[in-house]
Amino acid sequence: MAEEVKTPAPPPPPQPQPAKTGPSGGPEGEKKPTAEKPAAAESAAPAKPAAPAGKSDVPAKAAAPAKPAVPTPVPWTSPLVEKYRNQYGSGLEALTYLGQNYLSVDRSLIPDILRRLREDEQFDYCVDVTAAHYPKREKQFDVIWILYSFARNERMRVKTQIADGASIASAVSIWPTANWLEREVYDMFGIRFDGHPDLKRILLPDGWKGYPLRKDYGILQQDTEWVQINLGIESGQ
Amino acid sequence: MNPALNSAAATMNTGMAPVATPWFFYALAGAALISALFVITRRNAVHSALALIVTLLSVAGLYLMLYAPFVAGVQIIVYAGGIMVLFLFVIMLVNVERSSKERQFNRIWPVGLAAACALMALFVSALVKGRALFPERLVKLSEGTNTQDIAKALYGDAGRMGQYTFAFEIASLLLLVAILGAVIMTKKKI
Amino acid sequence: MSISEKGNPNALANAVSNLDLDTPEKPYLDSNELIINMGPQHPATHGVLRVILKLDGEKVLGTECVIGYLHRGVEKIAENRTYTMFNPYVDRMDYCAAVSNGLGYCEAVEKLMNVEAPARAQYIRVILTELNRIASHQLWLGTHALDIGAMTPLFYTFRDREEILKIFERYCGARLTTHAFRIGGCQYETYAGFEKDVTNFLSFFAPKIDEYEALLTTNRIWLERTKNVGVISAADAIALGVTGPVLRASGVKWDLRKAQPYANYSKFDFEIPIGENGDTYDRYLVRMEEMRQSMRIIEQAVGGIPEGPIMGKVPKVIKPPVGEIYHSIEAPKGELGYFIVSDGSTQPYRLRVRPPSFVNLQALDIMVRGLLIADVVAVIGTIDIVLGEVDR
Amino acid sequence: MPNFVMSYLGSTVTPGQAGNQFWALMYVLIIFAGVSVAVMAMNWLERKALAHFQIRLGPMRVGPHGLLQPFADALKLMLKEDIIPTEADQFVFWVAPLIGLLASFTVYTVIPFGPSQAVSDMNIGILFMLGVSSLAVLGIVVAGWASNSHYPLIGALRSSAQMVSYEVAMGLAVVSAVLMTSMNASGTGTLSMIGIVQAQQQQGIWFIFKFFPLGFIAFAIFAIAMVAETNRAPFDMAEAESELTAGYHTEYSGLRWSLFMLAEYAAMIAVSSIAVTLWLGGWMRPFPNLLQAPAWEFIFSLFPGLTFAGLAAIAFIGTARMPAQSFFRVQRIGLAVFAALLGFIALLLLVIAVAGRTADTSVAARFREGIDYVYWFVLKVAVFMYLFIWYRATWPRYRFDQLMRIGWKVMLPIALGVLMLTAIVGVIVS
Repeated sequence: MAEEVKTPAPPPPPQPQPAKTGPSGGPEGEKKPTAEKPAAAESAAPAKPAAPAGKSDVPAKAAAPAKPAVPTPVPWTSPLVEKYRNQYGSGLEALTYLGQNYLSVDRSLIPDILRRLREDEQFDYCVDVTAAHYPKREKQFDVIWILYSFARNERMRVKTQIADGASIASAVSIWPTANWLEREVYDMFGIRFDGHPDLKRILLPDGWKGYPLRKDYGILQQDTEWVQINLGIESGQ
Repeated sequence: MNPALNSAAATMNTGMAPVATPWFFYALAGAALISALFVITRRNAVHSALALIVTLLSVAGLYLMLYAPFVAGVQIIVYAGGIMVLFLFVIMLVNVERSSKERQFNRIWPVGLAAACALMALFVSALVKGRALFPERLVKLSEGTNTQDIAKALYGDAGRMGQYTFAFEIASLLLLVAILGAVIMTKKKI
Repeated sequence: MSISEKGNPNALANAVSNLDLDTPEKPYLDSNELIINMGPQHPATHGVLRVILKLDGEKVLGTECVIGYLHRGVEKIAENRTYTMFNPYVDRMDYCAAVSNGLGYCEAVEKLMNVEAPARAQYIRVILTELNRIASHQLWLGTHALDIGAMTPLFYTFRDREEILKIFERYCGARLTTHAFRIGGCQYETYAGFEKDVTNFLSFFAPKIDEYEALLTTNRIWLERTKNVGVISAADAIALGVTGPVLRASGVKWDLRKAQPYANYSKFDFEIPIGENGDTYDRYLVRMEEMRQSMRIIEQAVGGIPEGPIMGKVPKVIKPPVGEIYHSIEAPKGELGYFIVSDGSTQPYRLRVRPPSFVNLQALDIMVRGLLIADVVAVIGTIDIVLGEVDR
Repeated sequence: MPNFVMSYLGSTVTPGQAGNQFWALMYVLIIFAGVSVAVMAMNWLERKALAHFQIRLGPMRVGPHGLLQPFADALKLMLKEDIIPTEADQFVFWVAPLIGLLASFTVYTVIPFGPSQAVSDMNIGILFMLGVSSLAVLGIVVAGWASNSHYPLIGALRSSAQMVSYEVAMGLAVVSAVLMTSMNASGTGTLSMIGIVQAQQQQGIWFIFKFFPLGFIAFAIFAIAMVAETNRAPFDMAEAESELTAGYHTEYSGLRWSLFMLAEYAAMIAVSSIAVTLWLGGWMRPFPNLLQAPAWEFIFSLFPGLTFAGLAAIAFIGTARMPAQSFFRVQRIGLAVFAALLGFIALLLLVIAVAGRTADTSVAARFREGIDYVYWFVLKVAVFMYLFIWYRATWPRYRFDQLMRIGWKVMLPIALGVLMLTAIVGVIVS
C-alpha cells in the first residue's frame, strides 16, 4: 500500500518548486553534524564545558551574546552515552545542540535502544514521534523520537535514518502513546512501522493518495480523485 | 330554570347518570375486536403491540360501563401503562426486518381455529341455555362505592375475613416468588 | 480499505471490527451489540470529533476516534511560509489558548536563533499567557459542565472570560486568535492602564471562582457524575503520554513551568496542584486550582514588570542557523512542543507541532471502557480537547 | 338558552356529576385552551427565568420583553416543514406525538380546580390520573422506536425504564396520601380527587403536615418522582442533549415536535396538580379553618385581584423604564396595552370580590368562590412550575444508572416504609 510513493511526480504545480530549492540545503544541514563531528570535537571548546552539565537552556543563553558564533553540535558526553557507545560502538553518535541532546542511531539498533532507554534509563515518557524528509539523501527519512524522563527531568532525542519504502520497528509496545503518533508519521510520510497494531491513516481519509509532508508533495496538491468521488466536487478542489 | 335539567341535576346526586348506552358498548366492543384482530395479523410486532394497547383500553372502557371503575383504572395503569411498556421495551430490540419475513401463522392454525370456534360455541350455548341466570334488566350498581366494595371483598370488613382474602394473599405470594425468580435469573452473582 | 471509508456510514461496522475488544466473559443473554456513531456533529464532541462507540446496552465496550475533519496541514503550510509569516497560523491550532501557542512558537524560534526576549517582554508574555490559561480553563469548565447537564456555569464562565478577552483586545486588537507575540519579544507595548486592567481583573475574578465552585464542587449530582469516572492511573497516563491537568490529576507533580522553566516562570512563586485518584472530579479540582495559581503568577508578574525594550536583537529577516530544536511549554491542555528543523533559510525545513490534545485524546479509550454513554460525554469534556489542535 | 346556561352556574357539583353535558364540554374547552395558554406562558417564563438565572436577558425582541415570543415560536413550528425520515415507520412516527398529547391532556378531566371546577369527579380519580399519565410513556417509547435511529432508540429505552421505575415509588407515595383520607370517623377513604381535598378540609390539615415527617417524606418522594416522570432536569436522561442530541425526538421537527413539547409541559402541570391536590390542600386558601371570619374570607378573596394589580404595576414600571427612543415606541405601546389589560383584569376581579362579598347564593358569590379556588390552585401549581425551572438551572444531569439506583434503592424503600408507618400511625391515632 505504501509503495506508490512517487505518484505525484508529474502534477506538482510550479509553485512548490521554489520551496523545493530549500531542501537542497537540508541534506547538507543534516549531514553537517555527522561530517563536522570530529571537527566540532576540537573546535567547540567554549560550549563544551556547559554541554554535559546542561540539559537546561541556561548555557545556551550564556552563549547568546557571542553573536557571530553560529552554534554547532558538540559531542554529548555522559555515562549513559559511554555505556551505549561501549556496547554498540560505531552504530551510534551522541551530540548536543543548543543544550539539547540527541542520539543518532543506526536503524538496526532502534528497537533495542528504545527499549533500553525506557526500561533501564527511565525515559518513560515518549513525547513525540515524528519524521523529516530529505529527498536528496540516499536514506530519505529521519525518524525522530523525543523522549523525556520524569526521574531525571531530562529530554533527549533519538534519530535514525531510513530509506524510502523501508520500515522500522514500532514503539507501541514500549510506549503505548506511540500508537497515534506513528500513525500520523505513516499518514504524512508513508513510513511503515513494523508491529504497529493498527497502522492506518489518522488525519487524512483512508483512501487518500500520497503522503503530504514529503517534500515532493506540493502545497497545492490534493487528491482530486478522492474529493471527486467522496465529496462530489467536480473540480476536485 | 329548565325543569328537565333540574331533575337531571337531582338524579345525579342520588345515583349514577345513565351513560351505558348501547352505542358506547358497540363502539368499544368493535374497537376491541378489530384491534385484537390487528394484534394477530400485523407482521410488525410494534404495530401488534400498539393494537393490543387499543384492545386493553377498549376493555377498560367496557369495565367502566359495567360500573367497575376501579377495575378499569387498574386495567389502564397495570396493563396499558406498565406491562405494555415492558412489552414494547423488549419488542423494540427485536429485529423487525427478520420477523416480518417469518411466517405469520404456523402450521397448526386450523387446530387453533377449531379451538376458537369450540370456545365460541360454548359461550353461545351458555348464553342461550343459561338465560335464566342473567338478570332481566341492567342492575344499577353503586358506582360511588365500587372501590370500597372491592376492598371489602379482598381484605374483609370489620374484622371479618373477606371473600377472597385467601386467594388474594396466595396470588401476591406467587408474584413475590416470581419477582425473586426474575432477580435471581438476571443477576449473575448475588 | 475502500476509498470512501471516512464519511461513509456503512464503514462503521468495518471500522469497529478493527477495534480490539476484549470481552472476557460471554454475556448471559446474547444480545446484539449496538454500534453508535457519536459525532462528527454532536453537541458533546466539542467540534468535529467522531467517536465510534461499541455498546452493550449503554455500557461502552470500546471506542474508536476518527479525527482529521479539521485537518488543515499546518505543518505543511509552515514549510512554505517564513518564520514570521507562520506565526499567526499557530493561533489557529488551539484557538482557545492562542497566546500559549504563540509563546511556544516564538520561544522555539528564539531558541533556535539563540536570542532571548528582553525582560519586559518576558513579563508581558507571562501575564498574557496566564490570562489565556484562565480563559481556556473557563471555556473548559463551562462546556464540561454543560456536557454533564449543568447549564448555568457556561454563562458564568463566559461572562468572566469576556473580561480577559477585553484585555487581549485592548492589547493587540484581537480577542481569540491574538497573535500577541513576535519572534524576539512583543510587537506591542502595553497600553496605558494595562496593569490596572489586569489587577482589576484579578480582584474581579477571585470571587468568581468561588462562585463556580459553589455551583459544582459539593453538588451531589456533580460528585456522582465525576467521581470515579474516567479514572486513569499515573502509570497509564505516563505510558500514554498524557500531560497537563489530566496527568497532574493522576498524582504526577509535573508541570513544565516548574520542571523546565521557560519564559521567566522560575521567578514566580506558585504551586502545582495535583490530584489523587485521576478521575474526572480530580481533574476538575486541579483545573480550578490552576486558575487560582495563574492568578498568583499574574499578580506577581504585573507587580514586577520592568522597564525596558520589548523586542530583542532580532534581525529583520529571520534566518536561523542550520540545526534543529525541540521546545515545549505548558499549554493549558498539556505539553505543547515545537520541533523545528532549520536548513538556514527563511522558512522552516520541517516544523512539527506536538499537540497536547492529540496525545491526550488517545487516552479516551482506556478511560471510558466499561462506563456508560453519559460518561463518555463527561470524559471527552474532562480531557479538554480542542479539535483545531487535534487535527491541526 | 340563558336558563340552560344559568341553571348550572349556581350548582355546587362538577358538570360531570350534574350530567350537564353542555357545561362539561365548556369545561373541557376552557381547560384545553387554558392549558395551552399556560404552556405558552410557561415557555416564556422558563426562557426568561432561565436567562435571568444565567445572567442573560432571554427573549427581548419579539414583543416587549419577548412577550410574543411563544406565539412566534408556535407560528414558526407550525409553518416548518414536517420531516418524516424515509426509514422511519411512517404510521407509528405519525401517531406517537398524539399518544403523549392525548394522555397528558386527558388527565385534566379529573383535576379539581375547585369543588365544582372540574370536568368530572371520578370515584377513582387519582387512579385514573396515574393510569392515564402513565400512558404518556408509550408515546415516547414508540416515537423513539419509529424514528429508526440509534439516539432516539436509546432515549426511548432510557425513558421507558425510568418512567416505569419511578411510577412505583410515585404510586406508593400517592397511596400513603390516600391512606390519610381514611383517618376520619367512618374510616373510609377515597380516591376521588375532590374527595381528597375535602378530606384535608375536614381534617383541618394539609396532608403534607399530617403525622409530621411522614406526610412530608411522601410528598418529597412524589416531588422527586414527578420530575423523573416528566423527563425534566436533572432527570432528563431521555432527551439529554449533550449525550443523545435530543433523545427520543431527535428526528422530529415542526408541528410534531411541538406536540411533544406541549405534551411535556402539559404533563408537568398535571403532575404538579396531583401534588397540590394530594398534599397541599388543592384549591383551599391558606388557613381556611383558623381564619374563618367573613372578614378574612373577604381579605383572601382580594388576592386574585391584587396579584393581577401587582403584575400590571410591574408591566407599567417596565413601560416607564423603557429607553425613550423612537425605536422602542411600538414596544412601549405594546407593553402599556398589556399592562392596561392586566389592570383591567385586576379591576374586574376586585369588583367581583366586592360584589360577591355578602350574598351567599348569588351567581356573583359563586363566581367569586370559583375564582378564589382556581386562583389558589393555580398559584400552588405555579410554585411547582417555578421549581421545575429552578432545578433545570441549578443541577447537572444524573447518569442513567444512578437514576435507576435512586429510584429502586432509595425512593422505593423509603416510600414503602412511609406507607407502612402511615398505616401504623393511623391505626394508633384513630
